[in-house]
Amino acid sequence: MENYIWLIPALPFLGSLLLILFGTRLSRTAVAILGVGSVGISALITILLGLQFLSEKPAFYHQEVWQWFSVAGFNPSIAFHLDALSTVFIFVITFVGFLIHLYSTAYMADDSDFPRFFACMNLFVGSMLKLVMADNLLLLYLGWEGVGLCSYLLIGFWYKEPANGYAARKAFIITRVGDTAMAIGLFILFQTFGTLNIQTILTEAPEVWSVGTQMAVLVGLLLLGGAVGKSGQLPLQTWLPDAMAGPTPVSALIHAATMVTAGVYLIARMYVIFDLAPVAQLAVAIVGAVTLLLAGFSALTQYDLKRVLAYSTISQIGYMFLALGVGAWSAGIFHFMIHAFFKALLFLCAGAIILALHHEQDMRKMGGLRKRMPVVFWTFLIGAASLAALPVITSGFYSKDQILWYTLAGPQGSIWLYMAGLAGAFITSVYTFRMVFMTFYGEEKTHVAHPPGKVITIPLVILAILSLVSGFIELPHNFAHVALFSGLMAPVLPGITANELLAANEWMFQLIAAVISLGGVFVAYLFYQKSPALLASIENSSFAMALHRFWFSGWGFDALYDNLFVRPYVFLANLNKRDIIDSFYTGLAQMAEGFHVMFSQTQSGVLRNYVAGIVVGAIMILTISLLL
Amino acid sequence: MILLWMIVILMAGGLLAWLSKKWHPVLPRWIALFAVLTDFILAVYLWLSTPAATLGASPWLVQLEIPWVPQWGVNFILALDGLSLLMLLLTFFIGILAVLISWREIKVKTGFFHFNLLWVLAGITGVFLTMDLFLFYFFWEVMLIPMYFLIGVWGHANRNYAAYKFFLFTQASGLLMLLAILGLYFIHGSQNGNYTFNYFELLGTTLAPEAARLLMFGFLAAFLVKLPVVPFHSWLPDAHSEAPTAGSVILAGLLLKTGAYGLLRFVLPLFPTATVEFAPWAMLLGVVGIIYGAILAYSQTDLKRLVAYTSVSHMGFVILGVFAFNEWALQGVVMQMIAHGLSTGALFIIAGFLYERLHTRDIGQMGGFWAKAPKMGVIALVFVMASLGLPGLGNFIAEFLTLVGSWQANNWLTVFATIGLVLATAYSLRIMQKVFYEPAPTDHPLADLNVREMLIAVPMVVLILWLGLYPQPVLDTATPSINQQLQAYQELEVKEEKVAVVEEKAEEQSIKQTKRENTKVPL
Amino acid sequence: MNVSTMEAALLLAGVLFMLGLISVLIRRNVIFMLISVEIMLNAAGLAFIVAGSKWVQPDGQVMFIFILTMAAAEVSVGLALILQIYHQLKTLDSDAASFMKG
Amino acid sequence: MTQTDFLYLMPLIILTVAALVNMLVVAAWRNHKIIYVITAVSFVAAFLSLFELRGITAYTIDPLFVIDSFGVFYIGLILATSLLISMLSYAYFEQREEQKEEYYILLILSTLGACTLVISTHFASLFLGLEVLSVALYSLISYLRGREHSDEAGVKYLILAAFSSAFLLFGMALVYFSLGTMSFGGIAAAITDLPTLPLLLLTGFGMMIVGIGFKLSVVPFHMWTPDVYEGAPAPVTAFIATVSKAGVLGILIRFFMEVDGFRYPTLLTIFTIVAIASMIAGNLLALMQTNVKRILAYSSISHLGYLLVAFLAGNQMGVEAITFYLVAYFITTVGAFGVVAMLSDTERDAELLEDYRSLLWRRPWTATAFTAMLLSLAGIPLTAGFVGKFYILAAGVNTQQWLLVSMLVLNSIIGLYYYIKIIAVMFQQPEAEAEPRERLRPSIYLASVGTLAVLTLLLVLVGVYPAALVDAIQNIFSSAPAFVAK
Repeated sequence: MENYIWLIPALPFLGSLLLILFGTRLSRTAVAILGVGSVGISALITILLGLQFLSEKPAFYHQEVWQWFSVAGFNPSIAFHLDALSTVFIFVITFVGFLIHLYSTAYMADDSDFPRFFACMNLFVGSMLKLVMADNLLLLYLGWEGVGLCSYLLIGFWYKEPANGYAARKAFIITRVGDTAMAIGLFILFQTFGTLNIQTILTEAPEVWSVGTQMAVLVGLLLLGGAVGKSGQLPLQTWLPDAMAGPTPVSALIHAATMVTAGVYLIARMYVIFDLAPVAQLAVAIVGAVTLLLAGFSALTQYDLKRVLAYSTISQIGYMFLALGVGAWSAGIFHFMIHAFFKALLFLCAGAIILALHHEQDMRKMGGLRKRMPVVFWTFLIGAASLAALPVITSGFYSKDQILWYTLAGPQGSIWLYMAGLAGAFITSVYTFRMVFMTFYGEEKTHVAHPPGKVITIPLVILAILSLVSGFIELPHNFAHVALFSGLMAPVLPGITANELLAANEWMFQLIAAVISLGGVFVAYLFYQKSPALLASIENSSFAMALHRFWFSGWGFDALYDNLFVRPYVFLANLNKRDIIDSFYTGLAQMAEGFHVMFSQTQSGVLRNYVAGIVVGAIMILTISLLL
Repeated sequence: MILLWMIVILMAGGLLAWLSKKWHPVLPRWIALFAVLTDFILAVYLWLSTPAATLGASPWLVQLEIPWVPQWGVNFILALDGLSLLMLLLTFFIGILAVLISWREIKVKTGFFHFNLLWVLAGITGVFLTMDLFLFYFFWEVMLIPMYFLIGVWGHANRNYAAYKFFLFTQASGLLMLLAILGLYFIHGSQNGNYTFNYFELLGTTLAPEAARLLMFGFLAAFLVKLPVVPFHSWLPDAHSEAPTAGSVILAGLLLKTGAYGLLRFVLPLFPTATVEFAPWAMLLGVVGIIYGAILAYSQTDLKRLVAYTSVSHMGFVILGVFAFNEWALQGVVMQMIAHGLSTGALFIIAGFLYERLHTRDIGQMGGFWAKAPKMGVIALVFVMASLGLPGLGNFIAEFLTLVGSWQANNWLTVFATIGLVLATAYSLRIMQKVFYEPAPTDHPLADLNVREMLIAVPMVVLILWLGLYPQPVLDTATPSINQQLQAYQELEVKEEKVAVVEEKAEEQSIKQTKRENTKVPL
Repeated sequence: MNVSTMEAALLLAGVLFMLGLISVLIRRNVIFMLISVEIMLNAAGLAFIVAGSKWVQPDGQVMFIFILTMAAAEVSVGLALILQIYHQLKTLDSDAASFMKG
Repeated sequence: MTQTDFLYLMPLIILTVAALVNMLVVAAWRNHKIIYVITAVSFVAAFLSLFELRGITAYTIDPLFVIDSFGVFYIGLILATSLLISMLSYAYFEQREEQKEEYYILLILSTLGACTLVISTHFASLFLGLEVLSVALYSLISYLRGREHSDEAGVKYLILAAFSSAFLLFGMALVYFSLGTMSFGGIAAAITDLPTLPLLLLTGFGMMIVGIGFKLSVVPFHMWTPDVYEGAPAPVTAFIATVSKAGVLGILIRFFMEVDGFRYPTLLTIFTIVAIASMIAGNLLALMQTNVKRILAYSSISHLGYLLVAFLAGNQMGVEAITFYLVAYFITTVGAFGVVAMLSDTERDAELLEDYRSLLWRRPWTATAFTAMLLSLAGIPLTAGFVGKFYILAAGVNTQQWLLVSMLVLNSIIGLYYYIKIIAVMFQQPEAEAEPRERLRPSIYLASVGTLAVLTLLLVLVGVYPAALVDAIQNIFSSAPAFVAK
């Protein structure tokens, strides 16, 4: 089986290539079969491979397809390295990807650019797989930029609207800023280790760098730079809410489940560097904590269904960063997986709603959909519960609780980070259920045109089940103590031990988390269902309005960057449109012309002047010859 | 001899194309196509018949030497190594494209047009092949005049101005190089009485630091203007935007590369110490070029001018890499020369396609073409992505290698150069946005690419992908010549190291030397 | 003649030369310009004679005869040209004949 | 005079006889064609007679002449150029109203003067040669009486030439006065012993420079050039630009080499200033000029400046460079004026830039030839002009005259602009189909077209394969030891 590893990314690439070349000439069914099928077979291979992996329990599978290039000892390959970490990722990518592809065949059915959509989606899946399977950082970088490209293409999928194009470019450029940092990190790594092979770096790094070495910190921070760009974390988070301009399946696949977690993958993959650079790791934790709060507040204020989900994604990835930052590697990855399920589910539900409401995304114009779309309601509710981490029954509870727990009890934990996490959990359940109440309860404001069909609901149901049950593979110590996931991760990522003093009272903290989450639901119920007037009275105060505006605009980051970077750059560029340096050369030319005019005055045509010229010359020559 | 034939075929083909206009108006095109194709096949044959492994010891594959003006020590020396071979392949490939894209675009004086086209190519071929400095200057200038005509006769509205500017800039800088060549000639001659322009012999000239510096600046003048490096770039946007498509493609794809080639071939090995001294400044110029070009590109509204400024930006990488003096950077530079030749050439070709259909280059007049011409859109997308350095395409390998190399030489400048990649994203995406996505203010009918145009575009896409995914054949071909150019620097380094560890290694060396002497005996 | 007379004679030639030169400069009438040039030529001739007599050689006088011949030829062509100009412009003012310039 | 003297002076004698024969024929039977043939034949004969003198060592005809390989080469150059010019003249004069026959007599006489100049070793012969050249030129310049500016040009040239001759003569007189000899050898011998040059002698040299400078049309004695070039008939302009300058330059080189003037920094300074001023003024004056003949006039001023750079190198390589450059420059200039002559019509010469608009479309071959000539003037490879300029630069770099060399480079760039301007005008696409101008029978142009073709081919040949010419020139100087730097 491991000889077929290369097929996993190759199939989506092949599908994409075929769709690019022949897409316009194929029927819709053929396109759908090609697009969904390629990812489906990939998913199948992944599952088989995963089963083999679980039964054989090798350290990793490795396959080199070909040597990419080789220059003076720099020989990156197109080679795949499959260990537990990447297996989890490729499972999520192919499986969730397959469901979303399936869903898309219905969602995009009426779009005239059907083949293009699937070409881009397949390309994305291929690139994303390459990213997580790469055995060296350069190949990872290839996937990294490749998913960026697909993200750009899909955000701007409906290109005729200039705003979509703007959002697409914003996404690409801002992530590129992060990529630049990462590229510099790669330069340093290459300079230090003479290779970009991940495993080599991971084994050699502790020998070359001692803990806290400046270089290690620098590399850690630069990699973090790449990660925050891709994962929509502070300070490069501004592109993600705008990225919702793309079709909803795109948001589900790229901007919720997979691509945006590439940063998490990168940090987890390079954990040795961060182990060697505590400062960088702390920075990861702080970025995560701050981001999850800021994004949570912003999510509270949004009206656009997808934007709420977008901010929520930023916030949840913040949790993952927080986990990585405190050294709870496995917990971070676990949350990634769970999050992929429930966030994809939420987005797909949102997509179903949007489709049913003629592309209406404003929650204020929704309501009462519970009866109209029961399947969507129930699945959405499950997803929301998981996101809000309702205790015991949802998988979100287990993953988030694990993070919160290690944030406090882990060796690098801190009370401040824990408080931030708790606050975030509260806000999360508030905005989640705000969403639920606004959309599904109350009176019906927009008529549902056509309820979603089977192709749409089947993925929803599958994802809903996953959102409920997948948490059970990793249960807390005091709660049946299942550690399948962290056991799987153990060979790849270091484990974490909780503070023994606190560990005794773990149940107390679980209770706090449960209460917080339920409290959030209650608050949402209070404001949005029971007595909206209460909310209105608070909202009408001028301070609250200002705060609302501030949060609504994503804490003013867009305006800040606009004024700080974009406007000056565009201004400068337009100012110098005609190239100031050029005027230097035109000046030279004009000077020569001026001299010409001056000189041609002497050619007056008058004979006497010519005589005078000769006389002057004679005098000059005689003077020189007499003086020298 | 095959080298001479390459040049002769082009020149003779040019004359024939000119004359054949009288017999049949289409004949010049076919003759030109045939001539370039023949050369391309010859070059490919040379490439395939010399596998990388045999390149080992001496980088030179083929050499030809005929006395020309023996009184001055001028010889007609043509020599081919991996670097030249790659450049030739690029030249003839782009040459074929240039003939093909002119098929419909050029309507007047087709005979003379193809004469000029082929002679430009011949001049460029000569530049890439000759190893005699006199001859080098000769070809250097020979390629300019036909180019001048290409711009001046078949260019767009403001062609005269652009043609003048191009000609004056390049000539002025070329003359400075001539001075430097002469200076080198006399210094070398006065040292050992052997007055010659032979590159191989001049390589061994020992120069006083002051003289080396001056002579290096002479050479640099020509190459930096041609490359071009800010602040000597101002001829480029005019020339590129006013030239006919074939002219722009040749300018961007080949002429700029002669500057880079000159840096590699002449400046590096001839003046090893002076270049090391100048390296930080040169790299600074490169970075300034990367960023300045990118900013200017962003603000342009004329599509061809925009692409022209991207060239300024991309060529910044070349000088950055050249002056990093290591194999990574130089391989990057070679890759950049090829990849940029293809990608920017392709962008100009697309601009040409659009101009043919719309008769405007103003991107304000364009928009929404994806719906009308999806094939063109996809191809444009590929090359826009190449121009912003997307991995998987040739430009990425080039830029990454260059940056990896330059990082070893200078961290801060590399950081700024890397930031240039972000700016590249900004201007590149602007092209896609304005031309293919955003709806246009006025609606034009627009035909998608026809078979001939696809025949031009598809090979370029394939090539740029190939370069991005499996560049090894190219890198292997270039390696021996790059090591040759770097030899002087490695010796310098070795010298420095030797000073440090001279005592420890004294014994070892003496053993090595005796070994060397032993090997010498049979010779 | 002793040396000082030689130099005085040379000085005379020089003065003559200068006079001719100045009058070429200040005269506008073409004929007068031609005459002034002739004066300069004759000054040169005089200088030759002085030099010849200084070195007691016939060469100076030979040169003088050459100069005379040449001057005659020149004047003849010159007068013909001046006649032409007068026909065309109805004036002998040299400043008038300044159509070509720039 | 002995019989051998006659043999050595054969070219001069042939020219003299030809002039006389022409006069007699004109008196008897005016016929353009016959005179033309006699002239051409006499040039060819004179040229062929030089082959007898190949590879001779210097033969002195005391005290006036010395016939050495240098002189022979220059005479050959002059004769060849005159022949080419006379070839171009036929069609040009055929369409004029004036009597054409005397033109050829004057042409022969002028050529004779120039030939005399280059073999002179004495002030007397110098003066004679110069004046024969000049007086014939006065008439040649204003030969087309009917044309507007011909007599203005003539009178300007006459007054100024006589004026500068006066300087030359007075300078000679002063030199003679101070040294007591007028032969170059004598002068050289007399001044080698002097530690410093006496004042009178320096003044004399200075005044001679004025005279020579005028003929060479270097700044500040250049002002007549554009007016005379414009006013004179195109073939005569070609003659002034080439033959008359070759003669004067030849004598200048001979004189300087003989007395080794390069020892005196004063003289070098003067020539350096003159050279730089000529380059700059010539090019700047031409920059925006719209009259092609005036452009060529100004360009000739700057080219003389370039030549002086090689001259100032003051060694054998410099003189070789000058000689090579002269050959290249003559081919080019005669070609350029040949084109002008070809395009001229009965009324006026084709001198305005307008006349050349879209020439490529009307007369592609002529345009191509003219383009080649202009590129050669600009010093672009594949043409003789490039090799010439290269030679000069090499001479300059060799002697490390960085100031001059950098001025040369700077000016070459300025110069490019106006050469290219003409080319650009010729290559412009025509707006409307131009009416063809009335022309004579094609057969009349046969000589002109042939000459132009030959010149263009020569231009390219020398540009591509200069080795033969270089070899020839180097041979001259290896067999003339006087010219090896002292």
